Amino acid sequence: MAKIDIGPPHYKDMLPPVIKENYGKWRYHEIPRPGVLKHVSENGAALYSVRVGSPRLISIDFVRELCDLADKYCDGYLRFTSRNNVEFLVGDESKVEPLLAELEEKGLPVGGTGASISNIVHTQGWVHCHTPATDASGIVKAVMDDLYEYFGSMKLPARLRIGLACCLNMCGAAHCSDIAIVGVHRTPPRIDHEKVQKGTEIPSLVASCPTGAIRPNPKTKSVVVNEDKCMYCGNCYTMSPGMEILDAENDGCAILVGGKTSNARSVPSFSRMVIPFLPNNAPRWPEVTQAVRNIVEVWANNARQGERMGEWIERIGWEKFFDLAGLPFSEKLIDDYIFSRETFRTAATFKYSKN
Amino acid sequence: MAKIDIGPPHYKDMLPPVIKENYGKWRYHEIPRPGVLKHVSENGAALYSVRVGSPRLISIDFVRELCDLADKYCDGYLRFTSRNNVEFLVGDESKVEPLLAELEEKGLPVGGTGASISNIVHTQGWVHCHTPATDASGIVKAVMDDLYEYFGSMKLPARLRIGLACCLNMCGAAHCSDIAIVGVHRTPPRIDHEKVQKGTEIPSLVASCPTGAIRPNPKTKSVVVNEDKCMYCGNCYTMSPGMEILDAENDGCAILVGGKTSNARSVPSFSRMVIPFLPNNAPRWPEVTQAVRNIVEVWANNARQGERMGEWIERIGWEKFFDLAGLPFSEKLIDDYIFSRETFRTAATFKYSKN
Amino acid sequence: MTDKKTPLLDELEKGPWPSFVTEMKKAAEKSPAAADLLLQLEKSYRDRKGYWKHGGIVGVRGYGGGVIGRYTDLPEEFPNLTEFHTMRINQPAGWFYNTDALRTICDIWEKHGSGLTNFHGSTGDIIMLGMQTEHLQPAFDDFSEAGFDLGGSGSDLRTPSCCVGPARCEYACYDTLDACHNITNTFQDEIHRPMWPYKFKIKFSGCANDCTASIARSDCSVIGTWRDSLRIDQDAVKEYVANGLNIQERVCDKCPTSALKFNPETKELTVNAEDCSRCMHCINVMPKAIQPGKEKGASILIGGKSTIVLSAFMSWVIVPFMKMESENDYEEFKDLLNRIWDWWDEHGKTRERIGETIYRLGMSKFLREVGLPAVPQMVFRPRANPYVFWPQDEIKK
Amino acid sequence: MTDKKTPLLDELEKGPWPSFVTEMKKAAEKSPAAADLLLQLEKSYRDRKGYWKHGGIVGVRGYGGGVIGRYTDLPEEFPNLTEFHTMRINQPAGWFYNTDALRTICDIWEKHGSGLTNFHGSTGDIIMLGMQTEHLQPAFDDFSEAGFDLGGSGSDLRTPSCCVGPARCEYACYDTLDACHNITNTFQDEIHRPMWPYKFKIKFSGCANDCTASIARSDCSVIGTWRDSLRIDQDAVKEYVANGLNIQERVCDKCPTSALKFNPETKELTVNAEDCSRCMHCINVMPKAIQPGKEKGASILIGGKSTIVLSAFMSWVIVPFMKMESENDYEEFKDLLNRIWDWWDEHGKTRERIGETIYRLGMSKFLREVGLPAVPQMVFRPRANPYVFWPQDEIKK
Ligand code: SRM
Ligand code: SRM
Ligand code: SRM
Ligand code: SRM
Ligand code: SF4
Ligand code: SF4
Ligand code: SF4
Ligand code: SF4
Ligand code: SF4
Ligand code: SF4
Ligand code: SF4
Ligand code: SF4
Repeated sequence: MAKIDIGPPHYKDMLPPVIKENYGKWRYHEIPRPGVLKHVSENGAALYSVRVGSPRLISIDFVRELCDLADKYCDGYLRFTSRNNVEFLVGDESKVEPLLAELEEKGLPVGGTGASISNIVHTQGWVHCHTPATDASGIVKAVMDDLYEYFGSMKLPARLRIGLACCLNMCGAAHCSDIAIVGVHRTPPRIDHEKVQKGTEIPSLVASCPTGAIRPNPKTKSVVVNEDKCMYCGNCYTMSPGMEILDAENDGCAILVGGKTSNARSVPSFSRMVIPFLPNNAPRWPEVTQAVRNIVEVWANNARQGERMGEWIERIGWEKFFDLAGLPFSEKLIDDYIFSRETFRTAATFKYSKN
Repeated sequence: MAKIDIGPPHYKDMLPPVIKENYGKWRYHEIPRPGVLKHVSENGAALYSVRVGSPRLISIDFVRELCDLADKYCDGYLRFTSRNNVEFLVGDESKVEPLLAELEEKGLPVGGTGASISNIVHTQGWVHCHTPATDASGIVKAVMDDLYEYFGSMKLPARLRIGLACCLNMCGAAHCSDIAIVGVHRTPPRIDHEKVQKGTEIPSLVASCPTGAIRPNPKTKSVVVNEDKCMYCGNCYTMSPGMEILDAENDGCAILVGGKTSNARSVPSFSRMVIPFLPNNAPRWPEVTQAVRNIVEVWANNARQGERMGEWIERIGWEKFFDLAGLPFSEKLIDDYIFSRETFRTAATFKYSKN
Repeated sequence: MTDKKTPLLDELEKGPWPSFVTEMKKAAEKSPAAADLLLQLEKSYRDRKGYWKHGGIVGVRGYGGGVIGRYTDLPEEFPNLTEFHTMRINQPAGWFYNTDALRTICDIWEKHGSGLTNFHGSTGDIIMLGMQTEHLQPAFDDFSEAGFDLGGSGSDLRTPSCCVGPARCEYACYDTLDACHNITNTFQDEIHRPMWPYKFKIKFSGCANDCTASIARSDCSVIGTWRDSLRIDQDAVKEYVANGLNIQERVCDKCPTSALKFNPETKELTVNAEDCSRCMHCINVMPKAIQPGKEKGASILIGGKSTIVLSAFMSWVIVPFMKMESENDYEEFKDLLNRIWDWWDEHGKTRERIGETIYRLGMSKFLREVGLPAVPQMVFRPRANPYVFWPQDEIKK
Repeated sequence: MTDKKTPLLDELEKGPWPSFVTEMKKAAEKSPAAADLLLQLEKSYRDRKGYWKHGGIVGVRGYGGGVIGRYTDLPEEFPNLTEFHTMRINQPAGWFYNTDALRTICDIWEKHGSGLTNFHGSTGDIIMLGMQTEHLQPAFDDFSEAGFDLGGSGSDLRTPSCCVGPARCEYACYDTLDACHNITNTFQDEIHRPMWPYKFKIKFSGCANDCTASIARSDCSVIGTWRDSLRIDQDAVKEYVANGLNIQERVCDKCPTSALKFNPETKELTVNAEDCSRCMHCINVMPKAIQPGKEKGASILIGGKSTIVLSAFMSWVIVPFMKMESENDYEEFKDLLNRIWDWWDEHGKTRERIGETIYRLGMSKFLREVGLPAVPQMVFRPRANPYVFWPQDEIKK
């Protein structure tokens, strides 16, 4: 029998020589061009990291192609980033240009460093999950195509991080992103009593509903949903296959903006909803790409150098943001859940809106 | 039968001539000396308001005395402020000095303007209420005696507003004060079943408990309290005389700081607890007066000009405040109620404390 | 009476701040009840607890509130406190008085009560502190005769109050006294006959300095503001400069919206009106040079209250700007209040303040049902969760 | 197989960003399952909904998690998707690979699965996307043989992950890779056998830039910091000045604690270390001139998670500073984790994340019972309500 609990391979076996030698000794870095990081160590050694965009959902042929490149330019080592980009770790400066040339030839985009848009952290969507309100890879492809110029350049006010999650489970952890694209349902679950009766523990199902919309129905040995109380979170469906929440007609995406996780300057912050719903116009989600581009450009045109999306909006005020972005405001954007109170404007100070 | 629903007397009948003539026409004001406001109108008229501290709990003789003064110096008009000070409204500049002289003679303090400590907004306490955890007028007298120099001068960084409430009902609305002194109970209610059975609607009593600590006991036709869940708010006592909450041994005061209600510069903010308990050492509450003085002086010595208590603390950080004020921190000061989450430090940035 | 010993309270006659004990002693000279109060209080000081019985409902004819019943726990020891109720008298707007009115109050109170009073209670009323049940009606009759009426208590509209406003303040953006008086008179029934889930308080402040602390102390805060630009008098600016004010540091750097630019060469101060959030700071520092704009009115906020039960709430914006000049404007405000009260009456639980009801049921429901358009001024920031209740008539079936 | 039509997906082969559709087509060349996946996805694109059945529990011997069961809703139309599970493979710390390892993974996956994969999943694992039940055990055996193990799934410790740290980053305040590897290995049982109320995630970031977004994405965030003063190299400062950096504006003015002073005369930059909150901003802008301090370690934060159920939480500080250098330091951290897990195990409800349990029961209870001293660093600000649960042994009886 195979060995169990051996844990992951030791990272030391995965480090190229230049890193082994300079581990913990890096002194500073520069970004000689978008997508290329130059790290210089205490003893003068330099490492060039070439960052390459990846669709994340990839074939093993793609991985093998990456290996070929790493063998050729990087002594057979590479890494992936926390945003699913590939990083070629080049110890020999003379190999940087040839690598870049070959990447260009292969159509692999180099970028994602500094004041750019990096890869979109995302999830499974229709490709592999059972609860999605939208697809993941498709929107990501459409949005990255549209914003491509900002991946390979560093002309934005600051880094911009987009996250996508295909349902409220939020596997993309998009809730603290500069821009979050979140799949949302908009209709209450339709109950398949047979399925509920079969495998579901009714008390757990009832308890799973954050708003208390689900009550047991001892007669049917199933449950009933108070539709007025339901906010379509889908948590009941996660608990039971009988709580069918997918609704092709009404599922789609919400857009939230202004989150961040770094502690630099300002404390980490949540993204906040600015568009409650856009339709799932597959295959290219034009409403979503257009909305995202609009937000990016309004920010790019108005923020100060070094100002993240949320920092800019907090400085000018959300009411001003809606004006500048030309986005309609509605009561859907006002919180009505547990921590709503902290969002209410408990002050007589605000800016007026044009519309 | 007497007329009902006539409403209050018309304010116009209560205005001195100088105000009637310049109503809505005031152009600017100065504070020629602490406790004296000079308002100048568009057409050059000037009104001198002389602000006088009052114990608020007063006899009709005191009121008559005020009337005598108003007749003598103010054409028979005066007003009270939103903090229960008296304001003599002097239209004739030449009467200001004589009025001040007579006030001094009578031992009536003039002050409370600008960067001073004004009168303490407070409540009934042992004098007239049924739920107090502390007295009101007594602490106010002790604290104002102690801080007297700051009433009649304007040498603080900014105005400082103290509020006092003798129980969590918070009739002093102290929750947004620079310094709040709040009467707190510390023991669960002792149930007098007879009283509960008599006049109390059990379901309302059960519903009144914010933490769900009260359960009906159908056997006794009364209730039981889960003491672990009780946080001694006293709301059940407000609902029913059978839920005796007064506890001479353990009642006392908590101190909260940093609130404000004005919108100037920063938005209004809640006061926050920095001392969970001080004993009711009547008649002069030395622990309370000393704690308040310490906080005032730490602020006075460290804040910038124009900086309210809370603005100063938010700038330096609460962790720094505890250091500077030499106050111990404990888990009692960490919120564990509904909106606790917004108080948790969801950031890796903070200052270290000395202790 | 007063020669009974009160050693603890006597301590509180020392010190420079005027003493309530001295006041109580003055009252005790004339009123046996006040004398007993002094002794009961001394006992409280000794024992460190209050000696008042729980609650008690008393009142005057035609009214559901306005009187707080109070009975001593120790009637044998303090027989004159057996009944010791307070009566809330609605103050004139802005707490202005002529001495005739005040003397009349004193005379009535000398006749019917303890001679002790609060000028004023925390909500704003004149508090007539301590009277017997049998005096309630005659005292009220006398007050009414003198032109005074009761304030609120119980689950009703509480006595509204307002800042000194245009009577003496150059910042007032609307006539707080007139608004307060007008609205108080319209809602006499609501003040005098409790009929709601809980109490409801209104406070009127003429500008964002909020001198009535309305945002913390009232369910509905009416706070003056303006729609156009604040006005700057450049000559007066130069005068402040000449007098040594560091405008950049004390004014511009503290403007929360960075809306002010000071040119140290020309000594001109300019404002970007679109950015200004009308916080009042610059005006406060330079009242001679800066004034509110000309198009004045008020912001309406809802939900303020203190700690019990769900925690303290501050009011939040529900109408960014409402004119407050004519009777018509007041009507608009009253109409809004009526819609809010109806909604609260229908949905509020017993002893649930309006802010708590809205919090529980959600702003979106409140706004839709009360007929207020949602605007971003209502929130500091939009929701962080995606839990939208989608109106099911907006979806495809 | 691949000549079946996918007109909608084909649209996603256009445009400059590398296409996942192209990747799927590549896989479809060799794998009938991948080919069916393409077609089912095309159908999803047409119908705008997913076609996967709900859940399904599958696994490999000796493990309680690591595999996500997945079955198509349309087995007749897409027979090769009848079983299409994913396997989570624990990545090496920092996501570093040598090509041998990667090629081995590819080979195993070619043999046992769809040939489709995610490098990496959102938690950090390598996701082997799509395999039949019968291949699970053999695939695992091959991975194990090659030195790879499963990651977490279900109510267990999820695969920890870490930033690139000292391997390539000059900011790292502790060895994120070593810590991650060490702790992952210690908690193999916790990762592989679900036994808690719900999932638990740990992420290691070497400094407050938090490049793993740990504060949003993990129940426990370990974020590098220092105790002494950041270090400034004045020569390098002058170089930045010479190169045109406006230090006052871009660095000092944006320091959240105003801890930096720049002297434009001497071109010296100084820090008030006591005020600095170690946010990293100044270091980020001037990495050649400013470095973290020497006394390094990490802050420990708890409670991060996304939206479901009580709203998203970010982690908050529970230990301001912990050394992270030696095995002893790691032990201290692991001991803390064990205490936290025990407490959560005892008090947590099913499907309640640790942050939600603490929120429900209160920080004071949590701190007392887990044995952590309360310090002001744990909160942005103290409580605004006076609702203290007073330990009844501290009161007078
Ligand atoms: C490679 C990677 C770590 C890893 O282990 O994989 C990484 C690497 C670096 N980060 Fe990062 N960060 C990485 C994800 C992140 C994340 C997480 C994320 O994006 O989900 C964050 C938090 C984002 C947020 O706040 O929402 C992050 C916030 C930062 C910051 C703070 C930026 C800010 O001002 O808010 C810096 C500092 C800076 O760039 O000035 C930083 C700086 C850096 C530096 C300069 C550190 C260094 O000296 O080597 C590295 C190059 C940055 C660059 O790309 O310009 N890194 N960095 C991650 C690359 C992701 C990618 O492919 O794009
Ligand atoms: C008389 C009174 C209104 C009334 O109708 O009774 C009043 C009158 C004035 N207030 Fe006020 N305020 C009065 C209570 C308040 C309150 C409410 C309170 O204290 O409970 C506040 C909110 C306090 C808070 O934020 O917690 C208040 C916050 C202000 C501010 C904002 C201060 C700030 O920077 O935060 C100003 C502006 C200033 O003084 O610079 C102001 C300014 C003024 C001015 C200068 C307005 C004017 O031009 O006439 C008046 C003289 C102020 C002074 O005393 O120096 N008034 N003022 C109240 C006097 C109370 C007292 O006896 O002390
Ligand atoms: C007299 C006064 C205190 C004072 O000394 O000034 C007062 C006295 C009492 N208040 Fe109050 N409240 C008084 C202003 C307030 C305020 C402040 C304000 O209005 O600005 C508050 C906080 C603001 C608010 O409304 O939230 C306040 C919040 C309460 C509460 C808690 C209500 C809540 O929703 O949290 C109660 C409890 C209740 O209503 O059952 C309460 C109840 C009481 C009762 C009736 C006691 C009771 O439990 O039934 C007190 C009667 C004392 C007595 O025997 O004389 N009182 N009460 C104030 C009214 C005077 C007036 O009419 O002018
Ligand atoms: C594969 C992955 C998405 C991806 O494409 O990368 C994923 C996929 C699923 N997640 Fe997730 N989660 C993944 C990272 C996350 C993250 C992000 C993270 O870890 O940084 C989150 C948000 C952070 C957090 O933990 O709060 C996340 C929050 C959830 C939740 C909500 C948990 C909660 O407490 O709110 C669920 C629902 C549940 O657990 O029942 C969930 C459940 C699921 C399930 C198992 C579906 C379900 O309801 O049972 C998904 C399986 C999809 C499939 O069939 O392939 N997934 N999940 C990620 C794991 C890959 C890996 O191991 O590396
Ligand atoms: S976000 Fe929802 S739909 Fe998407 S992978 Fe996670 S659980 Fe599945
Ligand atoms: S979708 Fe969410 S809110 Fe609606 S019934 Fe299910 S669990 Fe409850
Ligand atoms: S705060 Fe409490 S004790 Fe004091 S007057 Fe109000 S209800 Fe009575
Ligand atoms: S004092 Fe408050 S918490 Fe305690 S039982 Fe009474 S209502 Fe509940
Ligand atoms: S609130 Fe404004 S208008 Fe009213 S008194 Fe205060 S400063 Fe003047
Ligand atoms: S009123 Fe306030 S926001 Fe407006 S310009 Fe003056 S200081 Fe700035
Ligand atoms: S978190 Fe800090 S140490 Fe880790 S990679 Fe990012 S910048 Fe470097
Ligand atoms: S690390 Fe952040 S807080 Fe510290 S000095 Fe630099 S910018 Fe200021």
